[in-house]
This record gives sequence, structure tokens and C-alpha cells, in this order.
Amino acid sequence: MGATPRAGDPIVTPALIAEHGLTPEEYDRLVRMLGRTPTFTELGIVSALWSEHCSYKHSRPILRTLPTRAPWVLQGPGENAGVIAVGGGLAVAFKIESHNHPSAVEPYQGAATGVGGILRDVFTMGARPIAMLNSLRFGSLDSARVRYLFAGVVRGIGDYGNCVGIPTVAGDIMFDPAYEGNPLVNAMCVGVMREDELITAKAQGVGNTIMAVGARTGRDGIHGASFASEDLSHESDAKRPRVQVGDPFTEKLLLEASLELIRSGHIVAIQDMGAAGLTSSSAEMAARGDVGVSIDVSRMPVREEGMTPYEILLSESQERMLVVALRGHEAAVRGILAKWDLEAEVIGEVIAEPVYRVTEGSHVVAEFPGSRLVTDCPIYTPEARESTEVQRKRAVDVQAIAERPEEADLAWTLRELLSAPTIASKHWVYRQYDQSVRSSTIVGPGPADAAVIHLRGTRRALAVKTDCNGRYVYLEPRVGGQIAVAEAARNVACTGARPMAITNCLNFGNPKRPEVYFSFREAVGGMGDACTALGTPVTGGNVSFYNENPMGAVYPTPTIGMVGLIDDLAHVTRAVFTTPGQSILLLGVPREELGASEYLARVHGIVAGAPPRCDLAAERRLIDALLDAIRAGHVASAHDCSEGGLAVAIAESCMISRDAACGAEIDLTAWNDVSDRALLFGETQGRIVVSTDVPERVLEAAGRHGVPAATIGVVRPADAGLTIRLATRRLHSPVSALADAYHGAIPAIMSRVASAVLDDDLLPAGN
Amino acid sequence: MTRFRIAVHIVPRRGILDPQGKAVADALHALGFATVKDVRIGRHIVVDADAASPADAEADVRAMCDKLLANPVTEDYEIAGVAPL
Amino acid sequence: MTRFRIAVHIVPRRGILDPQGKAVADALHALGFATVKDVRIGRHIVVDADAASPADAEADVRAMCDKLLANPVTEDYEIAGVAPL
Amino acid sequence: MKFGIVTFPGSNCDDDAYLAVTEALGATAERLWHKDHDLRGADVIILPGGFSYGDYLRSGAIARFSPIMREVVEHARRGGPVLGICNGFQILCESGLLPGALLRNRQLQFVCTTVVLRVESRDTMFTNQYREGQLLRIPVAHGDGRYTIDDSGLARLEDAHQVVFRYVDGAGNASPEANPNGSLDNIAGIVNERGNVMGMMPHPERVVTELLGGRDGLGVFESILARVAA
Ligand SMILES: Nc1ncnc2c1ncn2[C@@H]1O[C@H](COP(=O)(O)OP(=O)(O)O)[C@@H](O)[C@H]1O
Ligand SMILES: [Mg+2]
Repeated sequence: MGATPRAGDPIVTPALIAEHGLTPEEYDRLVRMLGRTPTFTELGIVSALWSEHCSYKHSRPILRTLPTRAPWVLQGPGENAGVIAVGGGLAVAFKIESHNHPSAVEPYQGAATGVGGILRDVFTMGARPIAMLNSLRFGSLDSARVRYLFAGVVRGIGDYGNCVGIPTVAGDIMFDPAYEGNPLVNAMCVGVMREDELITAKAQGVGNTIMAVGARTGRDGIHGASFASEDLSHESDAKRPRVQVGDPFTEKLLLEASLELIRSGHIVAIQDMGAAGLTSSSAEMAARGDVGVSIDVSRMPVREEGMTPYEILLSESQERMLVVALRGHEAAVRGILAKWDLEAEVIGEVIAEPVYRVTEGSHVVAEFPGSRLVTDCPIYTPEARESTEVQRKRAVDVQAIAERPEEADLAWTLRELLSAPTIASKHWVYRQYDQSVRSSTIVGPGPADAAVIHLRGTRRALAVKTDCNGRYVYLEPRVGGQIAVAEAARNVACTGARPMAITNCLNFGNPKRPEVYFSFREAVGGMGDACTALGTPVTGGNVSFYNENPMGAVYPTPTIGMVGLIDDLAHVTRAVFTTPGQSILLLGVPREELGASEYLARVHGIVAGAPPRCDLAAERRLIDALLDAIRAGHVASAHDCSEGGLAVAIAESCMISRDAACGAEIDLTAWNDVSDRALLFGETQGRIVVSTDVPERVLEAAGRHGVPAATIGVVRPADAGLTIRLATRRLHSPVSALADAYHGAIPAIMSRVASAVLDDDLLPAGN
Repeated sequence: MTRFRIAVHIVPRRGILDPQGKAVADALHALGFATVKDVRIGRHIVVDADAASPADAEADVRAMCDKLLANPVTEDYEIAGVAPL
Repeated sequence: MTRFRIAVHIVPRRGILDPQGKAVADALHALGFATVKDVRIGRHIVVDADAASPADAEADVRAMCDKLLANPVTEDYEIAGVAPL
Repeated sequence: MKFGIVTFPGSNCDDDAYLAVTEALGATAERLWHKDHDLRGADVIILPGGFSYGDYLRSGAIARFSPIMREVVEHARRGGPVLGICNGFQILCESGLLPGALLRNRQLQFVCTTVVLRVESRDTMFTNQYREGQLLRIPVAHGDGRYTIDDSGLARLEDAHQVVFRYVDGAGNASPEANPNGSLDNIAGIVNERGNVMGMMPHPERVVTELLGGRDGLGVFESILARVAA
């Protein structure tokens, strides 16, 4: 019984084992599980399934601590995507995923296939994708290589989503030298379905048929999962053929065919062949259903001749699905796929015997007992220790940092911040994304703190946004993790939505380094604190370790993807001032918090100090108060304070919409106990700038919830400019100068990039 | 210095998916061109440039391919011709 | 029947703006390739097809070009090579 | 009277067109499949936006050979109305129902933004509900939208008043800055000589309710309804 070696396959040697990324202990574990030496095919399978990417071996115990339940959660972590109920029998599936490593090597295809993968995760749940988001981190745009990566990633995201026909509506982007060489590319997809259309990826029913559906399998991307589980080094360059090419056209057909298939009743389960391809999809489906499976790789439709079982099992060719069809319904499945000009082939069946078996014709090339292949993978809890360098940086007294001479003109500093690529308008990015296809985008990227998507046929809408300030997480991981969630929640609340649930993408360095593991543990803890406090459970996510190179690790970046629900279309609120004469209010209070700010990074080139405090109970009260006021119809605009602080938030509300700009007259003299620059540019949390016709009603709502609030000024026509009065100084700027700084910064930088203007199939790899 | 016209072919690397070629092959079949077995689509780039000799011209264009014209991750290139103008 | 590999160049017709060619020329200049005078970018299509003779193979591919591969409003094509496989 | 909306492999604005016609306009519509051989009694054909066949090779080049296109061409020859939006416009040019071609945007990037269109001619079955010179705010979303035609072709279009929409700035001027893709003479939409086939790059079907940012696109569908039902 059991698998026997296949003629022509390499012999399993210690060197081969090491090449597959297995430690000697892990190899011993494998031999014990099998009771014999593994075949080459088995080694490949285990190497993929026990890779960090598939097994979560360094993260699982920590992830278990996250809150995942709420009455509206229909599907928590563990499936292809999380699902929540949004009322009226409708459900929303959503998930975020990273494609950092592939994008570092080949930005266009890396980002495009990232979008493709996350789309499949959502439609395999039975949901029709209705919106895409993306969260990106790059090094400084001063570097030509970074501009090349940025341009390629944006184009790749756009081309894929545009072609499939899903609007890309929101996201967030930050630039910091910490991401140099290790860009982060996280893509999120949101889909909608009726609750009864929910389907999972659980193999069921002995005798049912396993079918491969969609594109043919080629030699591309073999070992992508283990690739994502290593540091980027010079050797990674030699691994380039692992990069896969996306085909959004086939994806669109696969999307339609899959939804038709799911609704047809001919199948019991469906799963994307994503990382580690056929191997992980089949093994995970079997483990979830607690059944055995038998797969014959010689029946797999392939693109190239002479592919070995090893290659077929580990290929990461895109746009493929694994389906469990009801026995006897195979022809019906084929018929649906054929309608969409796609193939479906029978490759195996669900069996009673508790084994995971792979054959090539009649030759067994791999066989594992039960679901132990998935459940028996090793779990590690590495040592955790905070970096002393971080402790030192956090302790820096940032108030002691002297002002630069130019700062005598506060408007100079404000413009400097508005033109910082992290803060500046991302219009250059999202004009390359189709934002309005599907005719459901009520608010696209730009004019509000989150995007708002209509749930067709209802009075409801979703608000969605991604967020994470990695600088905060770097300097104080627990607080940074809390803030990431709190900010995302504030952002959806500013559009009139109740924050419902999150998905998350944990981008970290090498977990075997104590300081990385420490930041991971703490940041996830902080994220959990905030999710509990704000009532937004975690429904899924993704872990991406090894985002580092010999120069160092990225900032720990636990990106949050938040979904909020707007009960009535009348509540949809934007961030822009619209009507001169309206009052401007600040909910929340400024504090002396300059640490970890964009101000320090941009104006002084310093990353230091403690990040702002995060009072989660206060955040919850703030959101409640704001939603009360919005639902009562009292709020004309709402915009939260994030990077760049209060002054940037006010300036943005004046001119995010360039063709409908306003001015403002602001008086902050009441806060004379806070230093000028902390008052203007400090990033104290829990603050929202609101414009309203009825300030007393908004103050009342704030008071009811115990939220400090004050009237700070009035909206003026654009030609009045922006004026902010402080105790002893005054900031004044024409609005057009602020708008030029904010809207012009990224286009000016990117117009210098040759690669930014090249055709999509013409992307150069040079610098 | 002489002016040369150098033609370069940039083609998807073998083994890498060529969705465009596949779509065109399918379309040709649908149009009745049943004898078509495979289609691969790449770029045809014509560079006019000054150089001291054909060999120099070719070397220059190779450098351009390495730096910009071809994507080494997914594409191969070949110099298809060098001719004085 | 023999299998042939036929290469076709599809090029933007002279007089039609080729922003891609221009962008690449600019990028090459920016990279220091000062000798570059002009760049034109078209498609390089390789068709593998069965035919009784090289002449037949070429005639088939011309028909494909007329019907699908080239847009007569904006593009010209030329058969760059026919070789048995 | 009935609209017929064609779905090609890769169409992705077919639902939007269907909803615009049925919900916003309140008319009847039928979905048509690219492999179909008849128009199911549709009086007006809409070729929607999207990426038919992935826009591989050239936008619209492969879709024009779909079985349904034979019927669409016949319908157009009989004087039946055909509206091509975005990818639909590209298909109409590739199939020869409209003159010219749509090439890669001049700036070589996909562009999604709301543009201002000037109605150049209200004397068509697609624009009779607008005012001459009216300015419309309608989104574009395309990578290949640069309209091109040779000089004599352009002269013929102008002489016969076949240019229906131009990209203009807020003041109504057809400036280079207002041109999102480098189209010749800021051309955003044209009709054929006979006036029954129109192609336009912007997406009128995306702006048919206030919720989605205005109703400026509805006039295209209302115009067809007014003409065909009359
Ligand atoms: N990568 C992106 N894709 C699409 N939209 C983006 C992207 N990055 C930023 N945006 C949009 O730009 C606007 C400003 O984003 P951001 O600066 O992150 O706002 P905030 O500071 O309020 O979180 C938002 O509407 C956001 O959705
Ligand atoms: Mg915000």
C-alpha cells in the first residue's frame, strides 16, 4: 500500500529536503506521518502545504485570539471569504489578500494576479463581486525603481479589475523608505449574494466527482506559495519564472460560469486553485469535509506536454477552479462551462477511505493518511522580544525637535504635508481604475472617507475602506493595531455607515526574528482589542510574512479592510464642504501628540516618538454620536483626522473636489495648551471634522454620547481662502495653492517616469 | 556615424501563458482557419539609431532590450535585423 | 501537409500617431541612449499552421491578416518569414 | 418597442445597459447572446461596453465575427437603430458599420473620469431629446478611445454632421485639456451616414439616476424611445 517512487523523479535527499524549505524536524514529522520515506511528489505536496503561506504555522495561535462572532456573521475565518448578513436576505462576502512577493519581482503581473485571486475567493462563496479595493505600500517615490513598481502595480490592478468589470472604488497608499524593495500589494474584494446562495469549499458525498474547471494547467508559478514564505534576496531574481501571467478575460468567463454553476445545484463545493494550486485546493476541501479524495493527475487538462505529477499538483496557473460535482451531473457541469467557452474535466472523486491519494493513471504517486496532511502541520510560537531600537525611537522627545525656519509660515508646512505622496490625492492612481462600472458606485474614490456602493434593489448601501498606518505599528504595535481598526471604522462611519466587520492582511517580516514576532503578536492583539470594542468581528484575512530584504523588514503593517452598512441612502455623507455659511465642528479634542506623525517624517525626516493614544471606548462613542447626527439629517460633511492632522483634514474638506472648492475660517485659540504644530499637524485619534447647518443639534448629539465637541469655524467661499487662527499665530493660504499642492504632487512625480507611460504589454523591467 | 534601422522581436517566453495568442488562435479557428495550431503574439519594435558599425548598432539595441524594451521576467527578445538607412 | 511557422509584422500605418513608439523613444533618451532617432512599435505574430507548401502557408496567413490580424484602417502588415517546423 | 442588449464574452456593461433601459427608462428589453442567430424581435440593438474577448489583438476585433453580429449588420442595413457604447463603439468600427478606428489612448493609460460632452447635433435618433450645444457630464472608462480617421473621412463626417458628441471643458470649448484620450478633433461619438448607427466612448447608461451622479445619459435612451415609438 501507499505511494511508490515514479520513474524519472529525483531521489529524496537531505539537500532536496532543504531545497523544499523543510527543516529536519519537519521532515521527521512527515516520515512519522507516512511511516515511510516520502516520494518526490509527496515532498512537493508537503513543502507547499506546510509553507507559511498555506499552513499559517507561525501565526495560527495568535490569530485564534481574534473575535470572530456576531449575530450577523454568517461565515467567519476558514473559508475562501468571510460572509455577513446585511438585512433583507442579502449577504456580503469579502476578503483581502496580499500579493507582495510576486509584485516585487514583476509588478504588473504580480498585482494583476493578486486581483484575480481575491476575486475568485469571493465568487467561490457564491457572491457576485461588486467592488474592489487595494492597499499599497511603497518606498520613497524619489527612487526610479519605486516609481517603476508603483506604476506597474497600479496598472496591473487597473487592467485586471477593469477587464473583469468590477469597479475599484477605494484603498489607501503610503510611501516610506521602510517599504523600499518590499512593496506591499493587498487587494480586497467585496461581493453580494442572497443568504441562501452561500456555498462553501467542503468536499462532501462519497462518490461525488472532483472536476477541474477553467484554464488549463501550465508550468507557471510552481512553488509560488513557498516563494511567498521566504525573504526577498538576490536569489529571488533567479526564481523569476515562478511569476504567473493573469488572463482577466478568462476570469470574467470563469466568474459567470461559476456563479451559474453554484446556482444550478449540480455542485456541492467549489474552490479556487490559488496558492499551491491543485494540491492545496484539494487537500483543504477534503480536510474541511472530513472525507478522502482520490485524484488522477493524468486527467488534468494541461497546456504543455510532459508535465509531471509534481508539476501538475504545484502549478499556480491562474483562473482555475476545483469543483465537487454531484455524481451523475458531470455532463451538466460541462455544459455550463461550455456555454462560457471553458473546459471542465473529471480528475477524481470523493472516497470513503480516509486518505488523500494522487495517482498518475493507476500508479499511486502520493498518499497521505486522512486529513492529517492539513491538520498535522507543525505550529511554532517563536520567541518575542521588542526591538531596543524601536524602544529608543519611541522614547525620543519629539517636542524638543526644533522647527525649521520655513515653518515660520504655517501655510508652507501645510502645503508641504498636502504634497507628501502619502497624503496627496491619489487621483493619478484611481483614474486608471474603472470606478463606475456596474452602475452602483454612489461615492467612488476621493470625495469621501470611504467608498459607498449601492445594494441594488434596496435602500441600503455598503461603505468600504482599507487602512493601516505602519509607522504607528512600528513604533508601538499594540496601539498601531488598535488605530488601524479605529481609523477604518471612523472612515466608514463618516459616510453614514455602521461599521460591521473586518478582513485583514497581516504584512510582516520574518517571524523567526523575535522583534518581528513581538510586533506581530502585539499588533494582532491591538487589532483584536479594537474589533471587540467596536463590535466589528474579524471574518477572515491573510498573513504575509518575510516581507524583508537584507536591508531590513517593512513596517509591521496589519491592513484592515472594513465593511460598513448604510441603512438608508439618505444618510450617505461625503467629506467635502459644500455650502458657505455652514458651521464647522470638531468632534473629539486635540492633544499634544506629534509622535509618529507624517509631519515629523515629511518636514523633519524623523520617524520617532510614541504614536497617538487610542481610546477605544471614546472611538465607539464618537462613531455613535456621528451616526446619530447623520441619521437625523444634521450633517453636511464628515471627515476624520488622520495623517497630517486637523489642518490637513480641514484643507482636504476645502478642496478634495477641485471644481467645487470652498474656503474656511477656523479658530483654534481655545486650545492654547497644545503647541501650534501638534494642534495643526498632530495625529490625535478620535476626531472628526463636520460641517452643518445646525451646529447646536450636532453638539447635542455629541453631548448625548459624552463626546467632546466644539464649533471651530465656518465654511467660506473658495476665494476667501483658508484661515486658521491659533493663540499667537495664524495660518492663511489661498485654496488654489492648497489644491495645487494636494492634486499636483503625484502627477508631477509620475510624469517623470518613463515606465508610467508605457503600454501595459510593454512594461519594461529596467529602472 | 551611420544611421541604422534595427528590428527587434519581443516574444512571450515559452511556457508563460499568452492569453492574447490563445484568444486569437481560437478566433482564427472560429473563422474557419482550421489548420492553425498555435499563435503567439509579441511586439515588433523598430529602432532607428546612429552607430559606428552594424555590430555597434546591434549591441546598443541589445542593451536597450535588457534595460527597457523586454521584460526579462516574462519575455525573450531577438534582434531580427540591422540595416543601414 | 507540413507544419510551418509563419511570422507576421503588423505595424501602425505611417502618418498615424504612435504614442507608444514616442514614449519608448523618450524613455530610451532618458536612460542615456542618445543615438536613438525614432522608435515604431507594432505586433509580432507567430502562427504555427499546417499547409501543403510554403506558398500556401503564406497565402493562408495573408488571408488571416486581411480578415482579422490587421486593421486596414490603421495598420499595414508584412509576412516576415515562413519556415517549416 | 423593444431594446436588445447583446452580451459578448467579456462584455461587462450589459447589465448596466439593461437596467438603464428597463428601470430608468421603463422600456422593455431583451438579453441577446453572442451565439444567437436572431434578434428576438428587438427594434433597437445596444452593443454594450466591456472587454469583449479581453480586447486581445484589438478592441472589438474578435467580437465583430460573433454570429449575432451578422444579424446586427443586417438590422443596421435595414435602417434599424444600433447604439454602440465604449467597447460597442469599437466593435462597430471594426465591423465597418462606422468609419474610423479607436486606438490606444494618447497618454497610454486607461482613463476613468467624468467628462463634459457637447451635443453637436440633436438631429439624430439618439440625441433629439437634448438641446443643440447642451453640455452633459458623463463618465468615460477606457484604454482604447482615441478616435482616428483619415483626412477625407474626417471631412465627410463633418460635412454630413455625423459628429454627435465632442469632449469639451466646462465652458463648452473643445480644448486639448478636455480631451481624455487624444481623439481627433475631440470626437467622442459619431453616427453613420444614414443616421441609424451611433457609437460613443462615454457611458450614458451609468448616469441615469440622481443616485449615481445625475441623469445626463438618460437622454440618449429617451431620444431613441421618442423616435422609434413614434
Ligand atoms: N489605492 C487606491 N485605490 C483606490 N482609491 C484609493 C487608493 N488609495 C487611496 N484611495 C482613495 O483616496 C481617498 C483618500 O484616501 P486616504 O488618504 O487613505 O484617506 P483617509 O486618510 O481618510 O483614510 C479615499 O477615497 C480612498 O479610497
Ligand atoms: Mg479618513
